This record gives sequence, C-alpha cells and structure tokens, in this order.
Amino acid sequence: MTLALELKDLRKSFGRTEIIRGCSLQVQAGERVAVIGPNGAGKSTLFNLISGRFPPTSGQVLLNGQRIEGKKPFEINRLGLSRSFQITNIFPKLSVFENLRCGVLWSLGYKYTFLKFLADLQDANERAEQLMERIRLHKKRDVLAANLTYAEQRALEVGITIAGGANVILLDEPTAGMSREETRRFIDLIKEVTVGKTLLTVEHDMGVVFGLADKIAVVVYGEIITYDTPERVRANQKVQEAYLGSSVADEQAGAH
Amino acid sequence: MDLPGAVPRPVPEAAGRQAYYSFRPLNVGRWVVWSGYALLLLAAPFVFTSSLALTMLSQMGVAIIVCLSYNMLLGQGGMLSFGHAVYSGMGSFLAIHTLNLVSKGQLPLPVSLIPIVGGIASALFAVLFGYVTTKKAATPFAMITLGIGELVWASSLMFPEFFGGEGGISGNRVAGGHPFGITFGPQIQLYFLIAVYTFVCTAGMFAFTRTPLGRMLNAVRDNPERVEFVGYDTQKVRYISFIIAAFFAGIGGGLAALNFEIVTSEVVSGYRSGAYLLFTFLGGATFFFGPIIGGVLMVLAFVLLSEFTKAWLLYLGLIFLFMVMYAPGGIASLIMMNVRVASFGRLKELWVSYLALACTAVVTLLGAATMIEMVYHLQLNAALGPKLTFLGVGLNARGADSWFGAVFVMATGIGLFEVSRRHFVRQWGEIHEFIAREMKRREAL
Amino acid sequence: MEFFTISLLNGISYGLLLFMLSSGLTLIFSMMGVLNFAHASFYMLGAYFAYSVSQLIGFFPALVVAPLLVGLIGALFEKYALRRVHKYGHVAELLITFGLSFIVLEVVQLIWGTSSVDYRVPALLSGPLFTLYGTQFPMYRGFMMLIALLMLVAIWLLLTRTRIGLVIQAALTHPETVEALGHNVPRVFMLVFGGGTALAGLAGVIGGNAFVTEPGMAATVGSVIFVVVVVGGMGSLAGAFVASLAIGIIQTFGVGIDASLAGAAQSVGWGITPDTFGYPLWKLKISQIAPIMPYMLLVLILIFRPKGLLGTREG
Amino acid sequence: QKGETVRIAFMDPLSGPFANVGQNQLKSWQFVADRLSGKNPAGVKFEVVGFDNKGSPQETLNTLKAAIDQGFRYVVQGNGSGAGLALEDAVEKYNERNPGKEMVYLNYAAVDPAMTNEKCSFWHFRLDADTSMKMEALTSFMKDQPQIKKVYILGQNYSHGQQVSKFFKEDIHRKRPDIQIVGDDLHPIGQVKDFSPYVAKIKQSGADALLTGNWGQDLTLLVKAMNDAGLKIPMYTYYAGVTGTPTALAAGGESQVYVVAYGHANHTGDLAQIANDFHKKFNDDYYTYATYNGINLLGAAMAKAHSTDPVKVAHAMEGLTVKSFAGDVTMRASDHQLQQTMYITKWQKARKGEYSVENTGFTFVPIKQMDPYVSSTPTSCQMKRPAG
Amino acid sequence: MLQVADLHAYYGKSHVLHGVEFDVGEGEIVALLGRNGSGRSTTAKAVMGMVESTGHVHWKGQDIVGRKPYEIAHLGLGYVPENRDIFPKLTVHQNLMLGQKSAKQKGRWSFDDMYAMFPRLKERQHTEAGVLSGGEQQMLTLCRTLMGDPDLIIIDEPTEGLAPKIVELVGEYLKTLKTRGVSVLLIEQKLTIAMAISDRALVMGHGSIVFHGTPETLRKDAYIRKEWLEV
Ligand SMILES: Nc1ncnc2c1ncn2[C@@H]1O[C@H](COP(=O)(O)OP(=O)(O)OP(=O)(O)O)[C@@H](O)[C@H]1O
Ligand SMILES: Nc1ncnc2c1ncn2[C@@H]1O[C@H](COP(=O)(O)OP(=O)(O)OP(=O)(O)O)[C@@H](O)[C@H]1O
Ligand SMILES: CC(C)C[C@H](N)C(=O)O
Ligand SMILES: [Mg+2]
Ligand SMILES: [Mg+2]
Repeated sequence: MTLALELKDLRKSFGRTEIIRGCSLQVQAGERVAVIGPNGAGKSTLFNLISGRFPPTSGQVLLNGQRIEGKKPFEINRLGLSRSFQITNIFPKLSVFENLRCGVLWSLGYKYTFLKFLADLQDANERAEQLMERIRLHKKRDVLAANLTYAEQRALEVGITIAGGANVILLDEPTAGMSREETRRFIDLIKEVTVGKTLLTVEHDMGVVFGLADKIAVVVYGEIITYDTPERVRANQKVQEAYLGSSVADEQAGAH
Repeated sequence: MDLPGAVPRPVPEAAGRQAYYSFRPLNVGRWVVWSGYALLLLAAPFVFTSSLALTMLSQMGVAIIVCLSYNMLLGQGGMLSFGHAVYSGMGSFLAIHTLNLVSKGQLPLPVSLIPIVGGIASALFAVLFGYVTTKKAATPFAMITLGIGELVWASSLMFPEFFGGEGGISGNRVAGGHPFGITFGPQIQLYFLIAVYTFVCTAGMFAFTRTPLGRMLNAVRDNPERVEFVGYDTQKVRYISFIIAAFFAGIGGGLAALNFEIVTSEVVSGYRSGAYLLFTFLGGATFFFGPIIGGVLMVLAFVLLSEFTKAWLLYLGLIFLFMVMYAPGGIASLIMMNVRVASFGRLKELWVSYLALACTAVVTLLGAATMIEMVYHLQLNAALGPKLTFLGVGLNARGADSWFGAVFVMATGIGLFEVSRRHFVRQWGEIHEFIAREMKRREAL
Repeated sequence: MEFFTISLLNGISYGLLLFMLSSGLTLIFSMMGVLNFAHASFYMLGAYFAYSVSQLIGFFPALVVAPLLVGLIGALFEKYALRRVHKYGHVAELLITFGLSFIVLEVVQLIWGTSSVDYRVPALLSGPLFTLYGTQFPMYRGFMMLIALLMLVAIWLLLTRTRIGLVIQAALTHPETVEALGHNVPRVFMLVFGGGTALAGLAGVIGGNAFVTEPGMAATVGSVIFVVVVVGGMGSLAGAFVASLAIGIIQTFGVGIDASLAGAAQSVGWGITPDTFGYPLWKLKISQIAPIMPYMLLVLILIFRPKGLLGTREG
Repeated sequence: QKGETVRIAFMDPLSGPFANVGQNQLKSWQFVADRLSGKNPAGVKFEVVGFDNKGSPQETLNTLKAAIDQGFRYVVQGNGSGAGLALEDAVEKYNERNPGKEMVYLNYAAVDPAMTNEKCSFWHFRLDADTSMKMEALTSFMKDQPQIKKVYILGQNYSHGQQVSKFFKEDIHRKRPDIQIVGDDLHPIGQVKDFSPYVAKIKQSGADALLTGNWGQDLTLLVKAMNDAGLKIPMYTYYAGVTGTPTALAAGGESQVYVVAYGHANHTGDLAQIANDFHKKFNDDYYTYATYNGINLLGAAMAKAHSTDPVKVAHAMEGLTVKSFAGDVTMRASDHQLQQTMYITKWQKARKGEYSVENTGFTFVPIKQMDPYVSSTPTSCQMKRPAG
Repeated sequence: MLQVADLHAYYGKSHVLHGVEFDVGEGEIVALLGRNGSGRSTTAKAVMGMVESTGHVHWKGQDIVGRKPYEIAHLGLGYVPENRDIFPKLTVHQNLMLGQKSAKQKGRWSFDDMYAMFPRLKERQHTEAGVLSGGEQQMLTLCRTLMGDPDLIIIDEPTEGLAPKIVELVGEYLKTLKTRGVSVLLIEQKLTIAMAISDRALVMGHGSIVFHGTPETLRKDAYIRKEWLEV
C-alpha cells in the first residue's frame, strides 16, 4: 500500500501558544481515519494546516509523497486534496447545481476560461448532475444554497468537497447539528461517495466514529496520543480519561 | 431571459433535463428578448428624431456598455469600485488620440474600429493597475480604487501633453476612408455604430456570465474562501475579470470619444465613477439587465432632468434614498418580482392596485414637487417676483394659497397612497403565499 | 532649521485638523462598518449651523449647539433611513449616505444660498498665538489643535470606558443575540451614528471659519478623510490619529521638496531633456504632488499593509 | 429686423459647485439684454435663456444640441475654458456639417489663449481678455513697482495655472529682467486644504510679491493662510472678484490683493446704473461687465449687417468698434478677441460712495487704467472664414 | 415562574407555533424535546421576543409578549442560542463582558466562576472568539448568558459538537445551576443527557406540545417516543 498522506512532526503556534505540538501521522491510500479528541485539541487546526488554510510553523505534510506544506489552498486542492468545513461554507447565492459545478470545473481543466459556455461543457454538467443525485439534492437543483435546510447544506458542503474528484478527502464534523436519524443517513452517504478514497474525518459522535473508521487518531492538546484501530482505541485507558468519559460515550456508541 | 441571480425557477420536467443545460440557441424566450433588444436599438432613432434625442440615444448606448461592464465587478464579482471611470476614460483618451492619428493619415484604421482600440488600451491599463487593485477584495479593494481614481484624476489635469489640459483633446470623426458613403459625420450614422457595439457588447458580457470564469466570479463574490478550496486562485479570478470589465468599459469610452469628438479630463473623474456606481445600483446590480436600465436612466437624469428643474440634484438624491431603502435590488428587481407574479398568472389582478398606487404617488409627488419648486424659486429667482409657473400652473411662492394648495395636494396624495399601499401590500402578500404554496406543490410532483 | 521647525509645526497642526475631520468617520466606520460618504456633508452642516447660531447667540454657544443639532440630524437619519438598509449590506449603506450627501448639499444651497457665507473667526480667538522666526502662529489654529486633542480623548474614553464599542461590534455579526443579552442595540447604533456626526459637526464649527463656509466645502474634504481612516487601520482610533499626523507631516514637508525624477536622473548622469519620453512625468516635482500624496500612501498601504498602520483587521 | 427677437442660449453651470457663479452670470445677461432690448442700434429685442451645462464639457455639447433643437442661433458661455473649448470645437463642426443653420458663440469669460490662437474659430468671439493679455497688463503694472524684486509664482496645476506661470516669466523677463523669480510652484487644483506649508515656503524664499492665477477656494485659502502667518506681501491675482471670493476674502481680514481685469466695481455712468439696479433687484453684484459689451456688440453688428442671420452678424462683428463703459472696444478681426481697456484694482475697505462688494464693506478700487494696446498680444490664429 | 399559554409564532407569513402551552417552576430543569424542525428553537425565540408571536407568556406575573428582547432579558430571562452566536471579533473575555447587562452589575456569577468551570476558556481569555474551536465556542455562549445573572435560562442544544466528556460536564453543571436557584429550559436532541438531569420533559411536534410528564413516563411511553422523537 502507498501512503496517501503523511505528517511529519507538524507544529503550529498562534502568537505564543503552540496549538499543534508535533503531530506525525501516516495514512494509507483508501483508508478511512477518524480524528477525535477534546474540544480545542487542535483537530480543525490540523485540517487547516494540511489543506493550506494556514502555513505550519514547522514540520512537513506529504501528499502522495509530495511535500505540500506552505502551499496555497488552491495549489493543494489541485494536487488532489479536498476538505469540508466545520461551519458550513458554501456559495449561498448560487443554486445547488451551480455550487457543485463550481467544485467540478478546475479538475476538468476549464480553469479561467471565458471563451467557452458552461452549457457546452458536457462533462462538467454531467458530473455535477450525477453528484447531485448522489447527495440526493437533485430535487433542489435550482434552489439557492442559502435556502436549503441545514442538513441539505451539510450535504452540499460534502458534495462540493468531493466534486473535484480529489482522492484525499478531509471532513470536519460533517454531521454536526444533525439529528440522529439524519446523521445515520448522512454517514451512509459519505461512505458511498468516498468509496476508494482516502478519508479523514473529525467527529464527536462516537457512534459515527466507530461505524465509519478503519483507524482512529486521538488528538489531545495538540498531540496525537494514539493512532490505532477502533477497538483498541476504545479500550485505551488514556483515551477514556481524556476524551470519552464514562457512561455517556458507551451508551452513544451503543446506540447504533 | 434567464439571468444569473434570478428567482429560482421551478424544477424542469425530468425528460427535459438533459437538454436543460445544453446551449439552445433557439430557446424561444431568449430569442424573443434578444431580438426585442436589437429591435429597440434599431427603432429608437426613428421614434426620437431630434438632434438632442439622437445624441442622447448615442450616449445611452455608451452608458449601457459602461454600466454593464461596471456590473461585472459590482454585481457579479462583489467588487465595489470607486474608480471605474479611470478605465472608460482611458479608453476615451486612447481612442481620441488614435482618431487623430487616423485623421492625420498616419494610421490606416477604419473609424469604426477605434472603440476596440479604446477597449484594448483600457485592458492594458487594467493589466497594470488591476494587478494591485485586485490583490484585495471588499473594503480594501474599494479604497484602492478610490485612491487610484483620485491619482489618475489629479494627473489628468497635471499632464496637458496627454490629457489636453482644460480643453481636452478634440478630434474629427470624419476621417479615413468612407466605405459605402458612411462618414460618421451625421449623428444618425454614429448612432448605428454605437447601437451595433452596444448589442455586441451586451451579448458578449452576457455570454461572459455563462462561462466558467464568469461563474467562478460569482463564487468569489459569495464565498472567496471556499473558492480557494476548489482549486481557484481568487486573486486571479478577480484580476482577469477586472481586465475584461475594463476592456468593455474602454470600448464604451472609445464610443463616447467618437460621439463627442472631444475628450476632457472629466471622463476620468471620481464624479463619473460615482455616477456609474449609483446608476448601476439604481438599475439593479443583481440582474444582468439592471445596468441597461441604469445606463438609460443615467443619461435621462443628467441631460433631461436638469433641463426640467433646477432641483434635479435634490430629486436625484431623494430617489436614491428611497430606492435604496425600499427597492435595494434596483428597478430590475422590481421588474423581476412582477415577472415572477406574471409567470404564476397573477399579475392581472394587480393592475388596479398599480394604477391606484401610481395615481396617488403622482399626486403626492406633484404636491411635493410644487413645494420644492417654490422653495427653489424663492431662493434663486426671488428677485423676478414670487410668480412662477410649474407644469403650466401659475403659482405664487409667497402666497398662502399656493402653499396651502400644494400641502393639500400632497397630504391628500399621501393619505390615498397609504390606503392603496395597504391594500396592495395585503394583495401582494397573498399572492406570494400562493406562489410559495404553488412552488412547494410543483416540487412535490 | 527655521523652515524645518515651522514646517513641523504646520504639519502637526494640519495633521490634527485632519484628525478632527475624520475622527467621527473613524468612530462610525470602525464601530458600524459604514463608509459614511455623507460625513463631509455633516461637517458642512456643522459649519452652516455654527454660522447661523453664532449670529444669534455668539460663537461659543454655537460651539455646543451646532454639533448637537448635527448629531440630532445624524441620529434621525440613522433611525429612519440607515437602519432600514442595514440588512442589505454595506454597499446599500454606503449608497444611502451617498444619496444623503446630494440632499444635504442641495438643502444647504436652498437655505444659505450658493455663495460662501461670512462666517468669521471670533475676535477673541483671532490674532497670533506666538511668533516664531517672524512667522505668526495663529491663535485659532491652536484652538483647533486643542479641540482635536479633546476629540481624541473623548472618543478614547467612549471606547475604553463604556461597552458601547463592544456592543456595536458584537451587533454587527449577531444583533439578535446581543439584544437577547439585554442590550438595546438600536439605541446604541443611533447614539454612535449621532455621536459620529456630531463630531463631524464640531469639526465644521471649527473648520468653517478657519477655511471657507460654502457649498463646495464638503467635496473638498470628501475623500481625504477616508485616506486617514484606511491608512490608520480600519477600526483603530490610535491608527487614525497616527495616520493624520503622518499625512500632515509628509504633505507639509513634501511641499518643501523641489526634487524631481529628472533631477535624480541628472545626478546619476542621465540627461533628461524635454524630448525624453514621458518628460512631464520626469519633471514633476515632489512639491507639485504633495497634496495628492495621501492617495499614493493609501494605495501603497493597502498593497503592502492592508491592515493599515495600526489596524488589526482587513476590511 | 427691427422689433425682431434674438434668442440667446446661455450655457454655464446652474447647479452644482459652480452654480453661484453661473446663476449670477445668467441674471447679468438677462438683465442687460432686457435693458438694451429695443434700445440698440438694430432695434432688436434680446432674450437670454439658461441651459445648465454643469460645468462639464460633455454636458455642454448636450445643451448645445438642445439649444439647436429649440432654434437658438446664438450661444454665450464663459465659465470654464474646458467647456468653452468643447463648445468652440462643436460649433465649428456643426456649422461645417450643417450649412445654413450656423451658430455663433460669444465667449464672455473663458480665457484660455488657445481659443483665439491655435484653436481659433470664425464662429467664436471673445469678450473677456485672455490670460496672456491680462498678464501683459499685470506685468506692465508691476514693472513700475520698484519695490518688487523677488516674485514667487504659485498656481493650480492645470492649463490655466501653467499658462499664468509661463506668461509671467516671459513678460517680466522682457519688461524687468532684474526681477528674480524665487519660486514657481504648482499644486493640484482643489486638493489643498492647508496652504500654510506654501506660505512657509514663500516666506523662506524671501519673495516680496506673490503672483497667482488661483481662483475659488484655492485663492481664498491661500490669502487666509498668508494672513494667519502674518506674511504681508502683495498678491497679484486674476480672480479675486468671482462670486463668493470677496466674502471669503473679507472674512479673512484685510490683505494686499491686486486684481487684473477689464473692469472694476466702481465704474460710473451707464454701467454704474446697471450695477446699482442689479444690486437692488437681486441683492447680488453685477460683475460680468462683458455682458454689456456683448449685447452692444451684437446690436451694432446686426445694425451693420441689416440682419440677425448669424453668418452675416459674424462677418459684421469682425473689426467692429463699439462704445463700452470704458472707451471704445474693437473686435479684432484676425482672432476675434475684443481689444479693450484693462485695469489693475486693489482690494480694500470701501470708503463712502464706493461700491461695497458682496456687502462686505470692501471694494476693488482701480489704481491703474491701461489702454487697449497695452494688453494686446499677437495671435497665431489662421482664421478660416466661410464665404459670405 | 414562566407560564406559556396559547403561544403562536410566525416567520413572516409562515405559522410555526400553534398554541404552545407549558410552564417552568422555580429551580426546575425542564427538557424540551422533539425532532428537527418541530419548533423548539422557535419556542425559545418567541419567549425571548425574537420572533413575531401572539398569546401569553407570563414571567414572574408579567405578560411579556410583544416586549423587546433586551427588556425581557432585563427581567431575568437568559437565552443561549443554538448556533453558537459568539462575537467573532471580540476576545473571549469581551464576549463574557457583553453577557453582563451593565458594567457595574454584580450577579451570582463572576468571571472567575466561569473560568473555573471551563479552564479552556481561561487559557484562551484574550484570543478572538472567532478562532476558538467549535466546542470552546459552545462553552463560551453558555457562560456568556450566565454572566447576565438570569433567573431562568433557556438553552438551545448546548451539547452540540462537544466531546462526550464535556457533555457530561455540562450536564453536571446544569444541575448545579439548579441548586443556585436558576431554572433551566433545556432544548435537546440527545435524549440521554436530557433524561438524566431534567425534572420534567416536554415533547414537541409540529409546533405544539404533544407530551408532558416526567422523564420516567416518557421513557415508558414507547408510542410518543416512536412517533415524535425517533424517525
Ligand atoms: N487563528 C487562531 N489564532 C489563535 N488561536 C487559534 C486559532 N485557530 C485555532 N486556535 C486555537 O487552537 C485551539 C484548537 O482549535 P481547533 O479548532 O483546532 O480545535 P478542535 O480540535 O477542532 O475542537 P472542536 O472539536 O471543539 O472543534 C483552540 O484552542 C483555538 O482557540
Ligand atoms: N427564519 C426562519 N424563517 C422561516 N422559517 C423558519 C425560520 N426558522 C425556522 N423556520 C421554520 O420553523 C420551523 C421550526 O423551526 P425550529 O428552528 O423552531 O425547529 P427546532 O425544533 O429547533 O429544530 P432544529 O433541530 O433544526 O433546531 C421549521 O419548519 C423551520 O423550517
Ligand atoms: C470659475 C472661473 C474663474 C474659471 C475661469 N474662467 C477659467 O477659465 O478657468
Ligand atoms: Mg473543530
Ligand atoms: Mg433548534
């Protein structure tokens, strides 16, 4: 197996506080990894560093063996890494279809062209159309994204993320704010659309985590304290102390 | 015409979907709208024939192009520019210099192509200035355009060698060869040249909204951060669009140069830039065709309103105030709201209300305008006696009866307007509830 | 030395004047995010009110009354117009103030006529304050500087001693939540806008007779005050203060510098003659462009330090 | 011809920042036209209608079209050389393209020399004196002031200011080569709020006189700054008399300001009468004396041509001499520039019987009168005259 | 303390609440449960005067329908909105300051109490709240409202996005609120915690209250659970 993503002693400080304190991680291609950890541990920050939203203070990020740390988000995206956001981040005044098409365009090589009509780009349109069906928003094709319900917006968020066909996908709390039932359906959807891709996801819902992940990375205080299979992580004493707490988590995990 | 930002249309029939996004040149609605537009451009000079009307029509064509190009920035890219006149103006200057070269026989270029020279020149300026301008978005962008605008304007007076000083640069458009006897001397010939350019540029800019770059420009407006995560460099999207907008603005400027045959530094002034901003907004920045209305209104306001009343700037200010407050989407949004109502077949119920609203509004305005005119008269022409005529009615600006009459007319107007407005609001609300239900129903199908 | 001292003095006093003109704008811009294009119009109103009021009850009462009147108008404008368009975003807010500036201009001309009015510096404050190297420093200018400093202190107190600033900033993103926490948001907005415009009015009272009270006075200060706010850093009062002084000093010394690109080229051995390409640009002296240097500064700052001198955020 | 009504289109800013000047001048034209209607040699009536060009060259072209549509054949304009040059050019082109419908343009205040030199037109007649002529008059006055040794030139950085500087240097070099030019500064027009740095610079240069072509705020602020700094050197100016400026000057206290102009506030005779009546009627000053010459010139030319047809009247005006408020004036045929008496006036407190300008208690008193030949300048105009 | 009767609420034209009825007593924790979109948040907003509403809301004997939100807040009602409306440009400490109704106000809670409850917040005191992690933001909103010293606090989904351990902590904390005499109206999605700490439970469906009882009865009532809580 090849490494899709590798972090080498990644560090990030904001001002004087070091938020990420030397994270190293190796993700095999096609693996599904859940990143868990207490609030403020640095999970979203880790994603921000990987996806180029912030440059790391030190350390390396390798995507398919190529160093990408310090690159701009669009450069990283073009190399095949795409992410979603914890707080919904879509194009509110464009329709669902347009949102998805925006996600598709670059990867099909249309770049900054203004000499071709969008309508003539059969491949882009078909891709966006298929994607829309896959995230089950085809009924809302021409609704402005701002007018979607919360769950639909979350789905669109993930839709845009996978639209470009990136093979490494980072999802930050994709199910936040959804009801149990919606969450369940949504996780199925994520599994379905990321088949064959490398997936990293942040989640607090242990049910989701244990249902989805091949491996779990536990981030505490800016460090990855364990990186292992779900079973072993659950059994890990340190994880229970720092994160899971006692009964609640078990019950939640068991709920599915 | 289906325009970006328009109200969401109902989902098309499943069978039609395949054809939905493929370009259909024979889309009936679009065909009708565009030929109507062309026809309007063609027929206008035969309806309005005076020489003032002709030159106004020509200026409208120019204003339409420039306002549309401005809206590429404002409406489509969310870039609030205070310096668009720099680009239309530079187009004008380069065009007039080119025209003079042609006149002197140093450049074998048909006069009809000079606007393109203006466009290319502006685009080159945009390559230069735009690079720094579009580095930023939002307020910093607006402020850089303000700064560059002020600098260019100040320079335009300082360098008479290029800008011609106070007198500007004049030229003679009757130059070069005269194919088919077209000299562009008579205004009507020039009008048709402008009309052709206006049509082509409008089509071109509309087409732009339908291209990948045009769409990404919308995306950058809505959420620049996310754009970076789908592979695009927002700065580059803004930069390229800025250059294209400048290109069209330059064409407009070039046409203006041919129209007036003189270009003075006012064409790059901040005042001009402000006018483009205001009228684009007034026409409606959220719809593609809004700036067309804005351009027409701009010429009407500057040329006609000021002839009609000395208080024109006051009226203009008030119109803006009320438009921004009550119709922030501009006139285009008012139109589109009614089109939407019409598409659900409910417009015809409204015409009585509209008539009532219009009549009462006119009465109110009449009263208010009478008072404004009397005040202006007192201020400006008091020495000529208190008598004035307004709309054919003799008034006495110092007479209680005139004032009483005006106040009475206005008060009545306001009262009746309020009554019809309430009625209208109820009706409008009811119709929109109906539309919302109807849309849900269709969606469920 | 003599020239340097006098120029420095001139620069500082001009800088303080700029700060006086723009302090209200800074307040409104930093707190409410509204680019108030009518700020200069309120400045003009202050001057005209002061002119009328001082004819009735004298200059010093006018110093208080005129700004209050202007502030009242500002508050009413906020309440009945600006507030309604807040939800449509900053462009709409900006445009409505744009519209207002037209209206104010016309109304001023209607009431006071199109020419300048005879608004003079009161006898008590005219005459020189001191004389330096044979150049007088006018008392009124000293008074102006004093008022500018008082404005700085007043705003600073407002920002640090009250929570108005916090309330407004919070309300920009989540007005409803702020209300639910027990703050009367609309009233605070009205106060801030009224206060900002009152400061503009005060600047008008002082500036109106120091310069000329005429309908064109708003247009002449119109855009340079934006430069101050942006260069200083949006949202930073201290920044605006520093920027005012910097612009004042740069501009004043700029006037004294007769160097040009042509001169520079000559000194490194290039001959620049009237036939050289772009000669007008080469021969331009720094002193000739001194008054437009603020705009250059604006552009440069935005490119290289978009946060402004002391600002903390972009935009 | 007798009893006929000649309609004149007046095109100047009637709204916006320069409205005060435009409104005053429109009233001046109308007032004089009214007064001289029927009482001119041709016995025609004059009617002046205002068009608002907002001071903009492009808008001027629109108002010209509007006037043409409404059948006007005479247009007057003056406020701003930008609009003037645009109008001159447009009238020329219009007349060429529309023979039989010619227009005549009387320019009463646009003073860019180009209009009667390289850009001269047969259809344009200037009633004011251009910048170069005023400079001739001004330097002729200054050369007799032995106390002037060092002059500082300050001006607005646009064509007018640049021309003032250029002409001054040429003329003074010719007339008083010993006068030193200790400073020659240009500043952007309308951008300077605080002139004290300039005053400091002037003071440092040791100048004993200041020459400026500034007008409007740029002039009043400069004068104020000089007063404030206590720099008491004489100022030689062009435009201290324009509406609003005297009020602003008065508010700044007493100052040594000299103005060069073709008239002044304290004329006697017919013009004084007009000024007084005008003031009574409008509570405003009559200072656009060119209106008087303009209407007289038209009346005389129409009498000479026995017609009100613009082409004939234009030909008749060439070389025509009429009586003005200050001796005879002649419309020079070679460039259509009126040759007239020039004055140097000084700004000072009005004594009894002197005209109080803008009710300020100050006035402009003539301290030197110069015959037309003094200010006459050569022209490079190559007049193209239509046959007729 | 709080009595709600026949409460109707509207978003523009759409009628969302249809005669909601319930009450909260002193020192009581009442859980308001229901599916997404059932109208729980709207109920909270209606009580706070943040949506157009008609009917009766009595608070300490006064009818507060139609009052402005800030007036209601001054009467002692506190509200924690559901989507973490923290003020992003202000620091954590400033956010807390805004919770106080006036600078001088002395309430049951001090800054130190808050920082003791969530030490993370203390660490991040001077950071802009906008960069806080999602969970930290959630803690901040809770504390911010407490700073206003409310007698009744309406909390909309406080545990959203919190780590399991923190969820437990919040539950504990709500219980201590109760001991200090503060009533709680807890809007929740997660049955577990709501059931564990509340005295009474309400279930909402389609804009009205469909169940009213103790957590035990609710646990037993399979029909209500199936029909109105699970899908
Ligand atoms: N730009 C920034 N400046 C300063 N501090 C920051 C910045 N961004 C994040 N932080 C801090 O870094 C820490 C980690 O934040 P992060 O958002 O990565 O947490 P998280 O693990 O995603 O938590 P949660 O599960 O609550 O979302 C937090 O304490 C946050 O306040
Ligand atoms: N601002 C709004 N405008 C129009 N309708 C709204 C608005 N907010 C909520 N609604 C509608 O009101 C109904 C009740 O919404 P509410 O937010 O009260 O539900 P909830 O029970 O809190 O659900 P959630 O789990 O999503 O928070 C929903 O159907 C929703 O679509
Ligand atoms: C306003 C006037 C004083 C302008 C002057 N006539 C000029 O040509 O510049
Ligand atoms: Mg996070
Ligand atoms: Mg809710």
